[in-house]
Amino acid sequence: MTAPLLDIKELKLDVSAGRSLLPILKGVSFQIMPGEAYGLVGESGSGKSVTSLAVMGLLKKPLRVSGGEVVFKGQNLLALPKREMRRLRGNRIAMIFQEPMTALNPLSTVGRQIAEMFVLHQGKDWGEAVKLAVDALASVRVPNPDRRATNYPHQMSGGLRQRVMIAMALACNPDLLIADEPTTALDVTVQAEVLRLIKELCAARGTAVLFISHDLGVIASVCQRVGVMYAGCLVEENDTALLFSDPRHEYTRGLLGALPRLGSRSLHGRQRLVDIDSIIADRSKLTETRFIAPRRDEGGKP
Amino acid sequence: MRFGFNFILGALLTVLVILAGIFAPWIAPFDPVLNADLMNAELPPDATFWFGTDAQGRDVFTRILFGAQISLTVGIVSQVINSIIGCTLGMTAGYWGGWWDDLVNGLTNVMLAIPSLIFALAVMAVLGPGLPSLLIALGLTNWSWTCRIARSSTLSLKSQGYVQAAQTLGYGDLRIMFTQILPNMMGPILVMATLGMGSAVLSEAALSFLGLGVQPPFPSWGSMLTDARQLIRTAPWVAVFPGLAIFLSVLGFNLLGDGLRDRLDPHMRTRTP
Amino acid sequence: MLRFTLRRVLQIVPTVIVVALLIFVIFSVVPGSFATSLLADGKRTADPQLIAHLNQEFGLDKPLTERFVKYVTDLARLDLGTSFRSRQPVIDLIGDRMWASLELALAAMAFAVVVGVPLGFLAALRPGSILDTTTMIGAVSGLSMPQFWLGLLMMYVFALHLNWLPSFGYGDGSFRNLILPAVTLGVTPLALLARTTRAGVLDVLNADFIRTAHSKGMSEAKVVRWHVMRNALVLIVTTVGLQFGSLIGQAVVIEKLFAWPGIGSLLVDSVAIRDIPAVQGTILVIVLWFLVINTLVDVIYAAIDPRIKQG
Amino acid sequence: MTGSLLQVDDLHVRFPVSGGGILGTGRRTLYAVNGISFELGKGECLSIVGESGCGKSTTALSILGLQAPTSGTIRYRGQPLTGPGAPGRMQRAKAVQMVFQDPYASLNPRQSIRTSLAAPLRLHGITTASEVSDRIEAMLIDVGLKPEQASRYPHEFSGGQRQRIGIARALILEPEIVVLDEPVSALDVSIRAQIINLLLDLQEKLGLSYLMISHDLSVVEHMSDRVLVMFFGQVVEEGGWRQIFETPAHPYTRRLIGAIPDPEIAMSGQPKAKRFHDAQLPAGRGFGSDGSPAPDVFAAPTPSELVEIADNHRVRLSVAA
Amino acid sequence: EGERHGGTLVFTAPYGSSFATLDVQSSPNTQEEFITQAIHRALYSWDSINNKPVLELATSADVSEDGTTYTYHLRDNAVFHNGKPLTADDIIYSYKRIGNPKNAFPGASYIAIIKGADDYIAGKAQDISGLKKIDDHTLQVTYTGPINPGFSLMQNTTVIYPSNVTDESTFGKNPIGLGAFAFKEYTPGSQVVVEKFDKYYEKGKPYLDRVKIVLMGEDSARDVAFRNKEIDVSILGPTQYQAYQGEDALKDHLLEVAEVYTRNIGFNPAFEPFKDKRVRQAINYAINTPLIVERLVKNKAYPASGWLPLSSPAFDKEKPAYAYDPEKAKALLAEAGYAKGFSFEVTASPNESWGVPIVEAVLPMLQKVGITVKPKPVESSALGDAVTSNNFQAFIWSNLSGPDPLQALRCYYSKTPQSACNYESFSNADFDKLYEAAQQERDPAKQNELLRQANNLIQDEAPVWFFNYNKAVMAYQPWIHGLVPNATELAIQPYDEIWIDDTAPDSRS
Ligand SMILES: Nc1ncnc2c1ncn2[C@@H]1O[C@H](COP(=O)(O)OP(=O)(O)OP(=O)(O)O)[C@@H](O)[C@H]1O
Ligand SMILES: Nc1ncnc2c1ncn2[C@@H]1O[C@H](COP(=O)(O)OP(=O)(O)OP(=O)(O)O)[C@@H](O)[C@H]1O
Ligand SMILES: [Mg+2]
Ligand SMILES: [Mg+2]
Repeated sequence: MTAPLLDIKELKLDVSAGRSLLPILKGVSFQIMPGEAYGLVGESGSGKSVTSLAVMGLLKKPLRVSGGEVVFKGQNLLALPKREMRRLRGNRIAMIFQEPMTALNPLSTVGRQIAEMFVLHQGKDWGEAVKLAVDALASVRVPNPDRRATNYPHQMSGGLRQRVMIAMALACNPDLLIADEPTTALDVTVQAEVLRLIKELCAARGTAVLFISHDLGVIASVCQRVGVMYAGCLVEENDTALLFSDPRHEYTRGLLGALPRLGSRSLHGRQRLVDIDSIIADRSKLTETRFIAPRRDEGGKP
Repeated sequence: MRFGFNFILGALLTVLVILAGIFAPWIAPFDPVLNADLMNAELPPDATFWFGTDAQGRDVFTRILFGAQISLTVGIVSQVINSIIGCTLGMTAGYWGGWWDDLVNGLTNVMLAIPSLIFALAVMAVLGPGLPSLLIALGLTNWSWTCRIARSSTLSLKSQGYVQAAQTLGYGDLRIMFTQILPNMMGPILVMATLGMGSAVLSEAALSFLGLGVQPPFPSWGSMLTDARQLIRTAPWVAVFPGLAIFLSVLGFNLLGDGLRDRLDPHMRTRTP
Repeated sequence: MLRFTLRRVLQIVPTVIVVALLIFVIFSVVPGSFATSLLADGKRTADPQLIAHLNQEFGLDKPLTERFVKYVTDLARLDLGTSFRSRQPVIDLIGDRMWASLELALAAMAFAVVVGVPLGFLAALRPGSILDTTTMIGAVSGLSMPQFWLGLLMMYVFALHLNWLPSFGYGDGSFRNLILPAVTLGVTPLALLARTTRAGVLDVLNADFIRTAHSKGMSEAKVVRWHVMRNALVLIVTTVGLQFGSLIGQAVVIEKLFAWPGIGSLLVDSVAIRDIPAVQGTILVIVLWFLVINTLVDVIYAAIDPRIKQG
Repeated sequence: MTGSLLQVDDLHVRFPVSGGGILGTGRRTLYAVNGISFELGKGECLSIVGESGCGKSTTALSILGLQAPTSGTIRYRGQPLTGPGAPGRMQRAKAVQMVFQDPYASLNPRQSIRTSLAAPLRLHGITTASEVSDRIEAMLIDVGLKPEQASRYPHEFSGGQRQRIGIARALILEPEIVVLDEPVSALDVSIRAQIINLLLDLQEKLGLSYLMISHDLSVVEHMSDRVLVMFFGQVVEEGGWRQIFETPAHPYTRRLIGAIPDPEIAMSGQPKAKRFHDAQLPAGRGFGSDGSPAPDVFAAPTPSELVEIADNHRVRLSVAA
Repeated sequence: EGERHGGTLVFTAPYGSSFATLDVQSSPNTQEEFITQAIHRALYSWDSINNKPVLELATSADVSEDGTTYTYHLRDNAVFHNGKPLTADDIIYSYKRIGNPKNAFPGASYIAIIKGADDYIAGKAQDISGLKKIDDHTLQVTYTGPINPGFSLMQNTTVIYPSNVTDESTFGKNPIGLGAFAFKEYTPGSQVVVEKFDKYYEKGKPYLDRVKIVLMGEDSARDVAFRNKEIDVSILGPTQYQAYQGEDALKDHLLEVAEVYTRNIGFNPAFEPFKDKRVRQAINYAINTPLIVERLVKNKAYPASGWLPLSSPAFDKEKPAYAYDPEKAKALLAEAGYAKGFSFEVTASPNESWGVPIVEAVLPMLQKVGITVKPKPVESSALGDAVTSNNFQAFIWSNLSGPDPLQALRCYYSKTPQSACNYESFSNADFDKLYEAAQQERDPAKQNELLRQANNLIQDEAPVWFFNYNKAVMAYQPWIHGLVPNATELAIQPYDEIWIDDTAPDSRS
């Protein structure tokens, strides 16, 4: 069995509110294998985003890691000096965010914002970096990349902006791409294109993906393995197909039943949707049981 | 901690001014106007005259207490006028849009372009010195910022579901403005008004300096300070206490306003001067 | 860009027209007249003939409508009229004083920018630090002090006690004379700038794209240089513009106190003696100045922020 | 279908947009809605789908009277809701109500739930205190809330509960038609089902007609009787839910449905077989556009018409190039 | 006594923050007198020592029998700054310019004492018939009556300009006069610099090389500047007067003079209570004037006993002022039917010496006799308007009451219109008789006696509350010499008499 690319061990996170500490993550562990696409689902506020930010080392003030390890390629990121961490960030671990509009600097051309990656991590000068940025834009299939590179974010549509984010994230061929709800703000048709892009590019480059979403459909179409989070705990983890066909945790089951599935009405007629609260007796007990399925050896390709 | 130290300090100072103003007639040891005995002129602070006496032999402490009434009146009334004008124009402009909006915008731009002190100066020149003119002058001067805030708040509130819901439920425009929009933009307006109270007190002082403020015998802090500036070497207490009163009360209003802003509308920080 | 600039410049026109009308209306009902104001100092006895004569000469005996028509037609020819008091064209009076005003405004603004912006910036980068707290307390205090009071204190401290600087006046236009009034005048914009810069930088620092920048592995210094500065600049420029634009008007008190020969004191003096053409002309120039500065700011703004030109 | 309750006929909405010209006073026209016609029957749920900015909300707002249409007529039970003889807000309020997308923005944070619900009743002449509170109580129970919660303020409720309150407010005047603009898209996945169930229950219980706007095609499929597919201000396809989801004719509709990520893929390991069969197009006709490249919103759309290709299944065709 | 040549005097003009124009003939403002003194000369000038006008540009004048025609023998050594020697033409030119109907110059009313000037000013004549050039240095002037023309022809608005300047508009920017100093430069709103004129007609004068007249209106700022030795003279307000008196370094360099202004509260007889003389007297008794002068005005004034000031030749030293006697005041009020008192408004400007602060001080005193006083604040510029339009119950003001007593008492002559200077609409047959007699009287001693009686009559009638006669105080740096106590206006000093000794700091030498 190959060593995991990212190994999160018993990650604990607190937020200090006044004098009291509020736990946000209560010991989350999971691994991502090289080249694997790993999905995190869960309801709002369950701690998906903070997990990803912890990996990036981007947690801000009231939040702080209170225990556990984030091992990336054998190094514990949490113990890494700032400078080392900066060298990894963007270069080996890259991230794309939900709102491509606000995640890009409105006053800077997209070309420059991509070029920054080459300047920062490959020591290129600006001229060269901008040329590389055009190539990067081309690689995410932006038409007219050289003209687009001189555009400002507001001159682009949401889909294009998200492509820019992807180009930026993948500029240095990172080992791990973290995507936090990258398509929530997009139209379905655009979403489909962006998802396809992420899938294909990462597969081609062997980049592992940590994909966060609360849309099970999206997760299913991208990821090989899925973790379900609830209230700061990873309550179930399994290969995607197994998770969908045989959800074992109450919450996962509720989640799957709660959504109408395309085509099911024509097959089975209109069926009443599952009301999570009606099948779960006591929400506070949800985190008491966890189902973490062992990995199958081959890992699989996205 | 929900309120910072600054906010609490601001609130304390403001409450102090308010208490001083309200209870002046009871706690002041003397009459602010009639208790003038030239034999007592310019006495330094002592057990009888806590803050000393002024050139007319009046108790400075008493006059500071009564001055709080004037300053509060100036601050509150001018800001109420400001807010009423600003809110009415801003809210209707934002809500109805169209030519009315253009008109209000134009007017706002005009008012912004005339520096407020100069506009107040002009209005005071027309109305003559005195408290009522001052209230009108300051009330007419600074509504443009309030108007802008009210307008932009209205614009954003207008697209909120509950305003649209009110429309579909059959509410009339005025009812919507008063029950749905106004209460929800009171936060920023309150902040503006609180900060405005500080600048109104300062404007009163500046206009006093230019000979156009609240006129004696009303003990306004601005005119006390203006009159006392000659005495700063010989009888510093006559100048120092009104100066401190202005400084502390304006500081109070400002800190309170800042605190409210951070609480009510953190994004306003960058929207107003 | 050119089109944007042109558009903003043309938008000044209606505002100026409305302001002109507004001040005409205000000063047509102002009590007292130039002729009777001459009696103000009690140093002469009233002379009804002279008063009538002066009123006649300045056309104050004419009906309001006639005066209005003259005012408007003169304005249309860019003629601000003739000062009652000095019998010179108002435009000359203003011209004589403009430089002193500009000098004072520029110096005050330079002081405010040079001190206020870096302080605000540093305060924002270390929120909660001692520097931040003292800067912000200082800023609120600066905003809470009557200007003439502050000026008087400065005068006593720096001119009288320390004897470092001349206390008043324009002197021979030397820089030393400029320092005290400029610093006093600069305190308010300084405080505002420090506060807005801090708030603006904090806002930028909290923006999503800063998180993106950090996620690229950028150092704090580079984030500030590459992404924070320019974005915060937009807000700083706006504040600088608003302040700079109104500074000439705000300088009234300072000019009186320090006997500074700017157009602010020209205005106050003219109001005091009801030299209406001079009052109207001065206010118009002050307003025009404000509008020009703010137009300039808008143009700079548009140059910094590509989103503006389009909207 | 028991006769149509609402008829929309050739609705056009255009927005004058400023910009352009030396002074920036030049006006351009944004063609937001271009000739939409449909009928909504009693007890029916009609959904409008389409991408962002295609004019769904504008259509809904026109029906609610919040947006004056540029031309076209809207009739409620045969009575025009637009034009000179249109009823005022008060009368309209009893006919059409709306549930908003964002449960956080749709309740006045400064009014208690009771106030929010009582004010419209009072406005509409129900003034006796007991009747008002009775109706509020009944309504709250209907939407699954406890009557004693009425004195609370919106911030004390979760998103799902707020959406229930929003629904209660829409129903308190007993309208026949309810416009649902993305009723569940802002809600967390786990509570969407509750709201969808609630809406379906209420429809059945009260005989409501829904006009639903949604991006989420699986929700649309689940709830609708009929579906309108909109594209840049026009209806490109219209039909019963089965027709649209099983035999979509317009390429845009197909793209839309095809783009929906489906968990089935994960289970079967295969993309779902496309069950769409090509529709028979009349000779000389072709589809105007499949959605790419996006047309210009500032230009009037090229002429085309809706052609009925099956019973009540229409698709937009233009003269083939 | 050791006059020394050279140096720079930094003089302050304390009354405002700008000069309106350098064309002093056209300016009705006091402020411009500061430049006039340096640059210009008029036919007469004021002798501050003897308190009377004296010939300036003429060495002598022959007066005709009836006292109306003066033949002036002009100085033959007076030269304008542009090199033109003074001739009779310059005087005729100047007076015609001042009276020119197109100009509306304030000096026109002074010129009006010359025969035929009326017609000229009204535009009915081409020339002023009373002006006749005999030769270059002899000028004959006929006046409308047997008056002393000095008071009118010494004004800054009646100074003499050269007749050879073609573009009159240059006077406003580049004044040319006969004075001891020639104009050097003007920074609008800030200062005027003048330099020694070598060809000045008085030999050995001026002493100074240069005078900087700086504008400083704000008292407290002037105080700092004076202490900081940035300026050489400063006019003091009451507070500073008191302070300077108490400081060893400063107290020996104060110049005091009783100026010819009477501060007063004028009563409008149209206001019912003021119709009664007893009420007006009661007010005079009820106010402790000496106390106000001592404590509030800090002795920078002399309590007034009547209208004419101390320095007036018609002042009666024997006549006592109203005593502070509240009981008597109450009694008088009761007699007049105001035992319960009444209330009135005093229209007042913000002036510290004769404005609202004085009303504030009066207020508690009158309250004690049952009279309620309300200050009605107006701007300085609106005060004149309110008073001359007779729109007041009472006003507080400072009024010119000298140096010519005949001129000063004209304000109580019933034929003087209210809007001119009979602000209290004073009308008293006895007074009129005395006044008319004084007008006719040619013997100065007898005239003064008549005027003294008239003045005492006014004191008894009490049309005003007699407050004080101003004491003007000027502080000067120890190295300054040659200042004179000018009772018409202390701040106006003859710059050509002033010199600086060698203790002056470098910046002045
Ligand atoms: N800066 C912060 N201060 C305090 N609490 C925070 C902060 N950021 C996040 N939290 C809390 O941490 C928890 C997890 O937040 P997180 O953003 O990771 O949720 P999420 O699973 O990403 O939700 P969503 O699906 O809405 O994005 C939430 O309860 C949130 O309230
Ligand atoms: N008040 C308005 N002024 C100008 N343009 C408008 C206005 N309202 C809507 N539009 C424009 O009309 C078009 C249709 O808008 P509409 O809100 O109906 O779209 P939508 O289909 O509801 O989109 P979404 O799914 O994003 O809600 C858009 O291009 C929009 O920009
Ligand atoms: Mg998240
Ligand atoms: Mg919409």
